[in-house]
Amino acid sequence: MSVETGREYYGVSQVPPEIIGPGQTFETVTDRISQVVLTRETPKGWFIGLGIALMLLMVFIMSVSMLLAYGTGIWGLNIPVGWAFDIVNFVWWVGIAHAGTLISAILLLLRQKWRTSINRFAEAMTLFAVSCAGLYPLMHLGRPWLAYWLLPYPNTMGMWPNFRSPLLFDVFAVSTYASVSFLFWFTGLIPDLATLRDRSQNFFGRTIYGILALGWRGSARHWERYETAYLLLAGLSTPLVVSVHTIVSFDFAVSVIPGWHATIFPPYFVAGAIFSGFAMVVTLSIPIRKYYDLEDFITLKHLDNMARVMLATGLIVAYGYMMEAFMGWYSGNTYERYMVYARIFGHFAPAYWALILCNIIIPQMLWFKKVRANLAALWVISLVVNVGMWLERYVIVVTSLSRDFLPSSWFRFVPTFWDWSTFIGTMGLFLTLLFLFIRVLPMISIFEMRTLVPGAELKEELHEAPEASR
Amino acid sequence: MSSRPASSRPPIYGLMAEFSDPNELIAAIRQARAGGYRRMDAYTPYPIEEVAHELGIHGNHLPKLVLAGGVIGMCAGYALQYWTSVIEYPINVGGRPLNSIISFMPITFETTVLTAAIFAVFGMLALNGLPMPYHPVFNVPRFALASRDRFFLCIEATDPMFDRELTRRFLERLVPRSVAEVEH
Amino acid sequence: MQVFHRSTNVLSRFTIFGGLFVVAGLVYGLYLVNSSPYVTQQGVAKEQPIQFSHKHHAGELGIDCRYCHTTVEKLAYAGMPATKTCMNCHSQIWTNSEFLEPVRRSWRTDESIEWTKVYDLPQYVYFNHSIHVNKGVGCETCHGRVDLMNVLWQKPTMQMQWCLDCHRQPEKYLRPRQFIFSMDYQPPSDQLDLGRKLKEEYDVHTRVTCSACHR
Amino acid sequence: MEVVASNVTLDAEHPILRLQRNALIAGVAGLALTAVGFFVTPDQFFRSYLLGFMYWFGIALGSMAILMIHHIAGGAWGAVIRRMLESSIGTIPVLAVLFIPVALGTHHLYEWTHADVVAKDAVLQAKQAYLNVPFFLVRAVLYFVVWFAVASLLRRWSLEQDRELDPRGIVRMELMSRGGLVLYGITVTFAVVDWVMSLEPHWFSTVFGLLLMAGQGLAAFAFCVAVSTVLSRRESVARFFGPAQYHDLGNFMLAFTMIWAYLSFSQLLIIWSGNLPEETAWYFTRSQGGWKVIGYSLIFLHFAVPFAVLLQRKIKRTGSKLALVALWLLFMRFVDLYWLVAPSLHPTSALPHWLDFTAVIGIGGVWLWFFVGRLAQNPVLALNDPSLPEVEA
Repeated sequence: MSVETGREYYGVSQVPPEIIGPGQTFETVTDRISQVVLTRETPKGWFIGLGIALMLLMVFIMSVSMLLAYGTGIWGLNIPVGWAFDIVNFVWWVGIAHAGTLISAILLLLRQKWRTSINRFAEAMTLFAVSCAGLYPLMHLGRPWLAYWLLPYPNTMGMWPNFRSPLLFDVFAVSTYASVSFLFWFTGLIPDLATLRDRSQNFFGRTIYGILALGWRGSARHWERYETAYLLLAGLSTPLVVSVHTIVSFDFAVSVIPGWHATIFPPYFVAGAIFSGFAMVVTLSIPIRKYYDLEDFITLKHLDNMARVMLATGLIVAYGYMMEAFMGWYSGNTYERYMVYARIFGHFAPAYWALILCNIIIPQMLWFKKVRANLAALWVISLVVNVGMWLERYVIVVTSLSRDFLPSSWFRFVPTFWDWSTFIGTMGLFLTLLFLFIRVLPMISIFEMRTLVPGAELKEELHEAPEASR
Repeated sequence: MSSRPASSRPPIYGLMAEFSDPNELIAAIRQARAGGYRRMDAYTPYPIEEVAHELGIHGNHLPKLVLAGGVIGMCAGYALQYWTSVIEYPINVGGRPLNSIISFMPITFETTVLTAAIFAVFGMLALNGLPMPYHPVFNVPRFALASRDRFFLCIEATDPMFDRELTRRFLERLVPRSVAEVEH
Repeated sequence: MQVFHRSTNVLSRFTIFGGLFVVAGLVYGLYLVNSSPYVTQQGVAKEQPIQFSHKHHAGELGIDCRYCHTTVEKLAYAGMPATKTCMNCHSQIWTNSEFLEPVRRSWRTDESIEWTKVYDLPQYVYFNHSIHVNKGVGCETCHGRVDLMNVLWQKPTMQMQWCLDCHRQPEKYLRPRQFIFSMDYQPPSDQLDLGRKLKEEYDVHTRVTCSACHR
Repeated sequence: MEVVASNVTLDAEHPILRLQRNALIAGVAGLALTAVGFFVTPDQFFRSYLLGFMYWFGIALGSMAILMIHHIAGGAWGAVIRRMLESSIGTIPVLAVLFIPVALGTHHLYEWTHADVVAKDAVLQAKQAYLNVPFFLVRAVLYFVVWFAVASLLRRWSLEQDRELDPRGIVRMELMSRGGLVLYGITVTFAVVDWVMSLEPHWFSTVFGLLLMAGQGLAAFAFCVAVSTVLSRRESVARFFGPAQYHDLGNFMLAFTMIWAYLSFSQLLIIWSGNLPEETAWYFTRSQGGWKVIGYSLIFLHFAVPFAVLLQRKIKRTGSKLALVALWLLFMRFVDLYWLVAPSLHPTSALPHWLDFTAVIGIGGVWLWFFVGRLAQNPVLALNDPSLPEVEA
C-alpha cells in the first residue's frame, strides 16, 4: 500500500490520487508512449518549437563567436565584478539540472511511485541543463580551448591544479554529475530502447535502437541485476546531487567576500536548486502533457506533489535569506552589515526585492490547493520561480562583488547586449536538445509505467517474497 | 513441425511458452520447477521480483562490486590529491597545510561516487553479458511482444530433463498462448 | 525478430573494449605531439640570414661568449652583437667573402641584421640572464654545447616543466662561478652535494611561485 | 467510515513504568547533587546545567518537528511512534520550568551580560540591541509560548482523534503542522543562537540553527527507537513494531546522521577556508588538546561508525540491534553538544566536570518521568492515524 493510501481512504487528500489514468493496460502504455517516437506523425507544433529553438541556438552561436573573436571584454563584467552573468547563469542552469536526478533518485529510494512518469523527462532535462551550465565556466575562461588545463594530468608545465580550490571541486563535481546523470538516464533507457527496437517499423529504427538497447531481452536474471544497479545508482546519485550544489555554493562561501562567506550556503543552495529544478519541470511538463495527450501519465497528482516540493524548498530558501540578513547584522562586522544594507536599499535593491517577490511572496500561493490544481496559475508561478532563482544568483554574485572592501573600487555592473544574448542563446541550446529528445526517445519510462497498470498486480497468494521490496 | 525423428533435427536453444499475465507466468515457473526443470529463464516486459524469486535467483554480486569501485575511487581520488599537492607539486596556498584534508574531501567524494557509478552500470552490463545484440530468443517471432505485454518462459535445451517432445507437451499443459521452438 | 547477425556479439564487445584503447591512444598521441620538436622546436636547427658558425667562432677560435653577448652578466637580455662587433675582425679578415656580404651591407646601410631567434620565450615569461649567470647556472646548462654547433639549435624543450625542474631543485645543476662560461665542464659525481653547498654559498632559493616568472 | 484502532494501554507491570520510577530516583538524586554544585562552584553549575538542559530540550523539540513531518507526509513509521513524539512534546511546560535556572544564570553564562566587558568591546556594543538580558528573557518566553501552543494543540487534536475519526481533524492537524514547522524552524534557530551561539558572542555561523535542528531530529529518532524497544516487551505493542518499521526508523537515523555530518563538514570547510579570525577562533579552541580528541572522535563515532552500521540492512530490521545503535547515537549527541557548548565556557580543559553528568542525569530523570507519565495516560498507539492501515498491511 502506498504512503498516500491511508489518507486517501479517509477522503483527506485534496486531489485525485491517481498517478496513472484509468483503463490503461500494458499494451496501451507501451503503444501510447512509443508511438510519439515511432509512428505518430510529427506534429506541426514540434517543428515550430524546434524552429524557435534553433533560432535561439543561432543567437547562442553568434554570441559565442563574438566572444571567441573579441574576448570577454564584450561582456559587462570588469574588476571587481569579475564574475557576473556567466556565473549567474552557470549556477542557474546547474540548479535547474538538480531536479532530474533528484526526482529519480530520491523518489526511487523513498518508493514514491509517482516519480515514474516524470523521471525520464526530468533526467533528460538534467543532462541538457548541465550541458548549458558547463559552457559558462568554459566561456568565462576567456580561452575555452585551454579548459583542459583544469584537469589533473601530467603536463609540460610541470604543474598540478590546486586541489584546495572550490573551482577545481566544481570541475570534478560537475563532470561527475554529468557522467553519473548520463549513466543513470541511459540505464533507465535500456529496456525502453529494446521496446522501440521491437516496435520500430523500419530498418534504421531497428538498427539504431537495437544498437543502443545493447541486446536487452528482459531476462529475469538481467532484471535482477538491473534493479540492483538502478537502486545503487539512485543511492549514489542522491548524495551526489546534494554535493554538486554544495560545491557550487563553496565557490562563493569559502571566499571572504561579505554576502558570499556564509556557512548556510550549502543547504540553502541545495534547496534553491531543487526549488528551481522542480519549477522548471513544472514549466515544461504542463505544456508537454497537454500537447502530447499525456494527461493520463502526468496527472494532477504529479503536479500537486511537485508544487508541494516547490513550496517546501522555497520556504528553506526563505529561511536562508532570513539567516543571511540576520547574521549579517548579528555579526557586528561593518562589511557584513553594509552588505545587508546594500542589498536591501542599495543600487541593486530592485533586484533584491524582485527576488523576494518571486521566490518568497508569490510561491506562498501554493499553500492553497485550488492554486495547485489550477494549471495556468501553477505554470505562471513556476515561471516566476525560475525568474526569482535567477535573480537570487544575480543578487548574490553582483551586489557582493560590486561593493568591494574599498569604496574606491566600487563598480556598477551593467550587462551588455552580449550578456543577454549569450543567456538567451543557451536557452536555445537547451530547447533544441529537449525537442530532439522528445522526438527520438520515449519521454516517459515505458517499462516503469507498465508496473503501475492494474494488470501488473499479482494475486495475493503469489506474494512470497515479503522482504524483497526493500 | 517436421515428421523427421527428433534426433535428426538440428539442435535448438530451448522451448518457449508465451503468457499474457504475470500470474500465469509465475504459476508456470512453479510447475516447471516442480516438474524438475532447472535451466530456464523468464522474459518479462518489466521487472517482477516474484519471477526472480520463483526462478531461484537470490541476490547478486553487484553491491560488492560497487563497494569495491567506491573504495577504489576514494583511494585513487585522495591519492591523486595527496601525491600532487604534497609530493610532486608542493605549493603554499594561503598558509594551508600541504595535506589539506578538509579541502580534499569534496573531490575524494566525487571520485568515489563516479567510480562506484561506473562500476554499477558497467558491472551490471558485464555480469549480464551485454551487449549481446544477437540472441537465440529473438528468433521466435512472437518474442517481440516480450517488450510490450507478454511474458515468456523458456526452458533451455541444456537442462538434463529437456526433451523436445516431452517438454513441449509439458509446456502445452500450462495453457500458454503459444509454444515455440527457439532456434540457435 | 532477430535484428542483428550473430557476429555482432563479438563485434559490439570488441568496439566497446577497443574504444577504450582508441581513446587512450588518442590522448597519448596528443601528449606525444605536444612534447615533440614539432611543437617545442627542440633540436631544430634554425637557418640564419648569415651562415654564422658558433662551432668555428666559439669552439675552434675560442672566442668568449661575452665577446658578443656582452650584457649577459648585467641585464635580463644576453644581448645580440651589433654589426660593429662583427666588423671588428671582418674589416680585416675575409673582407671579400661572399658569405659576409650581408654584414657589410648592414655596415654600409646602417640597418641591423635580423637574426632568427632560436630561444624564443613567450612574452608572458619574465627571464633574466644575469641572475642565472651570477648564481652559478652555466651557459651550457641551458644552451648546450654551442661550441660544437655549426647552426644553432634549441637544446631544451623550453616548456615550463623544464624551467621548474631546475627552479625546484637548483642543486642539480649549479656549478662554481669560474666554470659558468666553460663549454666542456663536467659535473662532478657528487653534484648534489656540491650543488647544495653552492646553493648555500650563492644564496640560491627555489623559486616556484607563479609570479617569479609571470610578472 | 472505518475506524482503525488498536487500543493498547500500558499494564501496571510494564517495564517502562519501572524505568519511570528509576528515572525519577536518578533525576531527583541528580538534581540534588547538582544543587550542591551550585553552592560549591556556581559558574560550573550553570555551565553543566545549560548542557544538560540543551540535551533533553533537543529531544523534545526534535520530536515536535518529526511529529509535524509525519502529519504532513504520513507513513507507517510515524503512526507507530506518534504517541511517543506527542508525549515528548507534552513535556514542554516541564522544560519551561527547567529553563528557569538558565534564565537566572545569564550573568554566569554569557559574557555579553557583563557591562564592563561590553563597554570595552565595539562588536558587543553593536550587538546590544539583540544581546541584552531583558530581550533575551522576552524571547525565551515567546519561544516557550509558541512551542507550548503548537504542542498542546497537536496533542489535544490527537486525543480527539483517538475517540472519533474525523477527516477534518486530519486536515486540521496537517495544516497546523505546516505552519508549525515554519514556526519551529524560526524559533529553534533563534533559541539556539540565544542559548548556545551567544556563549561566544563574537562568533557567528548562519548554519548553526540548521545544524542543531539536524541534531535534534537525530536525537528524537534515536530516542523513539530506544523507547519502542522497551515498549515492545509486550506482544500487544511489539506486533506494531515489525522489521519494516524499524527499517524506516533506521533509515531516518541514517539520513539524519548524514545531514548532521554534511552540515558540520560544510561549516568547517567554509570557516577553515575563509580563515577569518572572528570565525576560526571557535574552531581553534575546539582543535586544541582534549577538544581535538573529542572533535576527531565525533567524525568517527558520530558519523563514520553509525553510518557504516546503519547501512546494514539486517541491523536496521532488528529492533534490539537498532536500539543499541540508537543508544549509541543518543550518547554521541551528548558528546557533540558537549563539544559545542563546553569549550566556550572552559576552553583549556576538555575533561568533563562531575556536574556535567549529574546535571544531564538529573534533568533527564525528571524529564523521563514526565515523559513516561504522559505516555501512560493514553493509548500507546495513536488511534485512527490515517497511516495505521499500512502498519498492519
